[in-house]
Amino acid sequence: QTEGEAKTIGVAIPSATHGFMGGLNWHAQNTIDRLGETYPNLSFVLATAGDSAKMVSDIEDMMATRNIDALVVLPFESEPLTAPVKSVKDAGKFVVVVDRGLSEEGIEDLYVAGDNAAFGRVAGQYFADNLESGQKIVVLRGIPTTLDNERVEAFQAAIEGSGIEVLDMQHGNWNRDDAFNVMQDYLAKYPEIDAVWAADDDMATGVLEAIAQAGREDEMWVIGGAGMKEIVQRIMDGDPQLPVNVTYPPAQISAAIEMAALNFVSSAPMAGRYIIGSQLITPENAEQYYFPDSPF
Amino acid sequence: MRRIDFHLLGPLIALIALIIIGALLNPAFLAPANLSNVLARSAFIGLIAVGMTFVITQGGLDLSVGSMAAFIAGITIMAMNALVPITGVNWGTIIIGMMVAMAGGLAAGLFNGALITRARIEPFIVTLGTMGIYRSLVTWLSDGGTLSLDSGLRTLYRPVYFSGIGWITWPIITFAIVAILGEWMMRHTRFGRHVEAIGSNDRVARYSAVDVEGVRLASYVLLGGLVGLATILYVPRLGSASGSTGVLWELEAIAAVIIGGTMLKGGTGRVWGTVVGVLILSMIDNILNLADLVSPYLNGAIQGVIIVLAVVLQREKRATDNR
Amino acid sequence: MRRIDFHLLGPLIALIALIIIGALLNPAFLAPANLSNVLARSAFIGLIAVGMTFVITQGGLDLSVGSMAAFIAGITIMAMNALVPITGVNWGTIIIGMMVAMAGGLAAGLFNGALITRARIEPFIVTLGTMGIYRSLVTWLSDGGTLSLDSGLRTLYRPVYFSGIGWITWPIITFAIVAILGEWMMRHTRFGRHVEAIGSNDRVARYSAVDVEGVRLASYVLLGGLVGLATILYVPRLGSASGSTGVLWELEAIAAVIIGGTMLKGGTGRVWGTVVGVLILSMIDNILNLADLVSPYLNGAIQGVIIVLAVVLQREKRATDNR
Amino acid sequence: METVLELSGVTRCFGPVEVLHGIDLGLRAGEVHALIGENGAGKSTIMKILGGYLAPTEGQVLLDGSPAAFSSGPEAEARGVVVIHQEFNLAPDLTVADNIFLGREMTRGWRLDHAAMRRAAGDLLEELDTRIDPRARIRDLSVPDRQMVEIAKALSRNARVLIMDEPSAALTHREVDALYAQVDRLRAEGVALMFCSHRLDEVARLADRITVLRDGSVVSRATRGEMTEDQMATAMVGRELTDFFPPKDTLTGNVLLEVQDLSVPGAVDDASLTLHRGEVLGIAGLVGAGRTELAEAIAGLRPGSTGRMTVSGEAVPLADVRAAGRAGIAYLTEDRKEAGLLLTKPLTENLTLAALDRFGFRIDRAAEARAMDDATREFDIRAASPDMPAGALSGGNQQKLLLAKTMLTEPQIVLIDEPTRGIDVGTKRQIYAFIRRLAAEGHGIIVISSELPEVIGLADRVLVMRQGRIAGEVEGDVITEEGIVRLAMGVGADHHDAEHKNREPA
Ligand SMILES: Nc1ncnc2c1ncn2[C@@H]1O[C@H](COP(=O)(O)OP(=O)(O)OP(=O)(O)O)[C@@H](O)[C@H]1O
Ligand SMILES: Nc1ncnc2c1ncn2[C@@H]1O[C@H](COP(=O)(O)OP(=O)(O)OP(=O)(O)O)[C@@H](O)[C@H]1O
Ligand SMILES: [Mg+2]
Ligand SMILES: [Mg+2]
Repeated sequence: QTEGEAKTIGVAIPSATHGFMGGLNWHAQNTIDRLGETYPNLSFVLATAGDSAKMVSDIEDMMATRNIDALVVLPFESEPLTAPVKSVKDAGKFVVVVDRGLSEEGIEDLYVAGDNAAFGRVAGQYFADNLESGQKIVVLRGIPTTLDNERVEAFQAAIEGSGIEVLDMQHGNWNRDDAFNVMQDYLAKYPEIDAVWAADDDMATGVLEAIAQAGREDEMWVIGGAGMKEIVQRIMDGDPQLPVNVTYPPAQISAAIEMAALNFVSSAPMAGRYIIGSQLITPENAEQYYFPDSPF
Repeated sequence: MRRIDFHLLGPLIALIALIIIGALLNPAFLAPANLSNVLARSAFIGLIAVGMTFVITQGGLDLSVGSMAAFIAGITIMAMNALVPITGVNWGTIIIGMMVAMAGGLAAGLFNGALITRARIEPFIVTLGTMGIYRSLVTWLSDGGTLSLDSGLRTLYRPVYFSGIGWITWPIITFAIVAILGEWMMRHTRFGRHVEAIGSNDRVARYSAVDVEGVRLASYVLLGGLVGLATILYVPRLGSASGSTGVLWELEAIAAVIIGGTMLKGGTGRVWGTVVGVLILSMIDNILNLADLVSPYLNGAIQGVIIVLAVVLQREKRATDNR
Repeated sequence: MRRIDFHLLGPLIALIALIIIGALLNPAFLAPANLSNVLARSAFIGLIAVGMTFVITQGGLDLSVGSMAAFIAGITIMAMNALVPITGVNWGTIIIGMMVAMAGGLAAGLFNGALITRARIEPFIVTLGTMGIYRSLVTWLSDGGTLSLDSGLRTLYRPVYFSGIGWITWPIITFAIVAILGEWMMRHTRFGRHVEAIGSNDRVARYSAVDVEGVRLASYVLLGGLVGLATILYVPRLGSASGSTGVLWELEAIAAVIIGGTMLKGGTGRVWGTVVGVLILSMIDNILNLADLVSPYLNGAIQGVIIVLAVVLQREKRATDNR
Repeated sequence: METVLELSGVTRCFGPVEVLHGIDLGLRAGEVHALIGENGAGKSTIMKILGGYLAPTEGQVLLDGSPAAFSSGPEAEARGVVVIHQEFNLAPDLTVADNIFLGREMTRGWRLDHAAMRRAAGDLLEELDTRIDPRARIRDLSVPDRQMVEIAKALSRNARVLIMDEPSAALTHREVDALYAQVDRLRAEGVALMFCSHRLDEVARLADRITVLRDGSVVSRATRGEMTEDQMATAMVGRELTDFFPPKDTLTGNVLLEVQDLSVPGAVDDASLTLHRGEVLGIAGLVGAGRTELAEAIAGLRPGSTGRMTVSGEAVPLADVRAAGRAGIAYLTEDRKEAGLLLTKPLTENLTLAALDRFGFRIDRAAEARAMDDATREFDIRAASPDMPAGALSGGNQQKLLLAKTMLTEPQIVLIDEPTRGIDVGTKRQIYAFIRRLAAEGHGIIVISSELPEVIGLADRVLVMRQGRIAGEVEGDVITEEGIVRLAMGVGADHHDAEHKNREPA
């Protein structure tokens, strides 16, 4: 560990409006606390934003008033954040982009991301492998965003040709209550449903509750996503209603922040793209995805 | 009477029209299971909207109810989880949790009300402020994630949301009782009368020996208590609370009140209009999910159009009102 | 005059206190670069809030401004993108885009205003409806994603947000001009007088041969036009629009108006109070970024407390008002 | 007789202005005390102090001889001191019965006893000889009806001391008689009464004791029979008043306004009238006869009105205020609080509101201030400052401001509903003279008044309305009280309605 000069790292992420982002926020804060202790010469600025405009403002503030040396950003949306992040880069700062790519290649020094297409594809593959042609599924989508589109498109591509019938796709907004309502209505509308892709474990929680209420637990299984600890637990326990899950680790932000820190405290220059693929969590491997301390 | 009926017909007609449309679009709409779902879901907003009717009628407003509900759900869950090791998994613990929820609601209502009546700050600002405060607190308590109820307690507590008398579940029963009591309070008690008088002209009320500040405060406390009650029914449903619980409930509750024929500027409260407004709002959602529409992206637009149309029916009356 | 000054001091003192706190927390706060950022950012909400002041003063309300801005940004971007192949990447295209934004804003304002004044529906309901409609439409137009401006045009258009006269960028200049014009209109023109008269008692205004419906309509159109103008400045900043653009701007704009001393029930409009309110709101965000506070989860709570405190200072006046 | 409520050395300031200077005054049980004085003399202020609504700046209020520490009106009311305010104090969204019992609702257990309250309200209104439905909403009532509700509300309080601030200003003679009967009854029951009025005949008829106020000081006191009406007027104004009504030296010109078959649904049926230049046309009738509706319809304020109307031969569209305004028609409302003035706005803004287009695109503040000065002088508006809110003016001065506001639009045709409501005798004379002068200048004037002497003294021609129709016309020397009342009550008409049965023409 070098006794380096003082550096400031700015971290801009979306605020904790749903489970996954909550987990991400938790990991970000945890990592910052940990690194702050390990490397006293590093200081961190964490800002959370509820929309793109606020995130751009946060980045402007970090530049104008906190004099940051590096920026770790999970863009709220790709397009609007591209130019502001580019100007941070142009000012000679070290830039790490997390999860959602910018709309222009090659701005960031370091790219750490989950793979949204893989997230949809892995889930879709499981459906294609485990359902007969003609079996029926329903889908709950997230908040209408580009990444939701990517996931759903990949999912649809993966089940293409399997003969699985998608009965309906509505937005559950990555929210338990909304997903509960939508699933109740699906159950009222469709007498026959064989499986549900809830695309997110928060939504899966609501979906399971609605299915339990209708007493149709034996009829269908549910695939969520992102590996929430309660869900992983149930997979470990071999719950037939929750055969598998697809990872989309909120801890990717930790990796990103750590790498930004290492850029200053170690001599090795950090660069490149780190794509954390989406894995299928099965009862067999579930234990390694179980983090009981995380709030997510 | 003759006049009032006519005025109330507006939203009622809209509700009936919605029910007919729903039934035509999908026969499953009228199945008891679906009706039970829709009514039970309406109960949270419904309870809150009944309280909101009093607050709006006296000339106030409360934007904090959604985050207040999230916050109360959070502390209720935390309280029950903390109690489990001591009192064990039993109804005693749940009842203490319920008491925490009620007490929390009443206290939060009192806090809003006291700032508004004692410190004399505009209700819009006070409750905008407390909205941010409660929302932040619950996010902070849950560390940005979700607060989940102990699973043993959950199993025990679940029937409070899901059971009842046949398909008429407890939330539906509670909502019905509160709505009837609310309507009765508004029409037939001194409190209701004073609420209307204050909203109509607070100086007149003050000159008539009405305890204006007291009644105002009481309306916020009542609303807070009903938020607490709504939380008691909400927690057993999913057993969790997070920063995204109850987002925009305030807007939905206020919209229900106004669709029901209560004026935003106060003076006349129609609790049963509010009930109709709540049902209209939750039926729209239900029907949009049951029907196959062009694009789910457009749900919000259809919702908007229906809300406006539901109120257009009230317009005629007001046009003639306008001397 | 003596009375007005005293009343306005409240938010002004709060603003000055915030500036002092900001400067103490971090000397960079007062650097031109930071002030330029904060002021330029305030411009969007600021322009909208100036229009909102007129709407609220006449006794109305507009909840749709945020989604209206998103929708107008969407169609502006689509129009410009569609034009690029025909007219090319040049200022002509951008000016046509600006005209689309203005026309869109005026039309959207006219639509709200017409529903409110001609069809006589409560402004709360009309604009709640159109809020849902515009939000849905922009989500639908962008297919759930983001509408992005052609990158050539973006480069050309960017200086409209980022350049200006030194650190005083165009948004700041526009906001300043609109604020001064707005204050002037409210104080010194017939329109402003009529707006205040209608808000304080619309029957008196009608009996005084004021064109009540016309003025009301005009206030919504004015607000729509200012939303269009805000969009013209917003598009070069982010070069995109999506379903999450402008979320909660309405609440922020209304809050700024009320913090500035305009009453929600109408009757007295203080455009320059609104400007102070807007600045208070955006400085709070800025200051929260200046220093490391307990937890970003609690930002909302701090914001809430400051908003309430800023208004507490106005309280004294109202307390004495209340004989 | 014992003194129940008393002011001793009371002064009152509003800001730097002292409006009452050392008032001593006592109300005795079983006695009617009249307080008279010019507009702005301080009558309402005294009554508010007596009723606990305002605190004296100096001096004391004594109840039964000991200092009464009322800190609010309701507190005073609990001690039996009840005030009927000059401005209405009714919640517009509540019903008549709700308002009468507001704050003192009758209950059965927890439940409001609607039936009992309705019955009690009905009885009170019956005693007052009105036909107001206890279930009607205040916002749907006419101004006089609201005043009657206000009186009923006060009567329901079983007061020891009843203070009435111009209770009769908004009433027609029919209700006034009912009011007098109540006053006589209460006096007999030993209630201490105080009222103020600008109708001096009423003062002479009712008062056992008179206190005359001028500029915030008591200038003279008298007991029943000690003062004639002329002496009262002289004491109030401080100089002799002669020739109450100016001569009707009218030279009637050509037709200015012609109205044919004007109907307002539910209020006016097929009314036709013509108004000539230089003419003062009176419209008389009982409360609810539809006079206000007719005038409002002519001024374009009643949507849904049908018929034809021409001004100087040019057709004017109905139900269009602005068109009527452009044709030179101006209407001065009887409902000055709800429809006339913006009570929270400064006097100047009120004055110029209807005529703003004459002050330029950028409102010329200096010109506005000049207009305010002129109006203050011409209409003798007594105000501490042109920046004070209109609601802080005394009632009569509000009326003068309203008149000034209407005249600022320079109308050709002026419809005045209750021109002198709440105006003192001195100013009344000025207003009558002003109306005659307008007529002489070639304007056409329509005066609606519930004070018959006013109609008789002022009008060249009087239309009498009854139940929404024009029942007849009296002209020239035939304009007498009896002639008007006969038509107004439908005496001689075939059907017998309530009014006819209940009372004979005065
Ligand atoms: N709230 C107030 N603020 C300032 N001045 C006031 C206020 N209330 C009354 N005044 C002033 O006090 C004086 C006395 O008013 P008051 O209402 O007592 O007159 P009044 O004798 O009742 O007249 P009127 O016959 O016109 O009703 C007036 O000059 C009035 O402008
Ligand atoms: N806003 C209103 N809504 C419904 N009815 C009304 C309204 N205003 C008045 N009325 C009713 O219309 C009828 C005519 O009332 P109006 O006030 O015109 O009588 P008026 O002859 O002008 O008497 P006055 O001026 O003394 O009240 C009455 O029955 C009255 O109660
Ligand atoms: Mg008076
Ligand atoms: Mg009348």
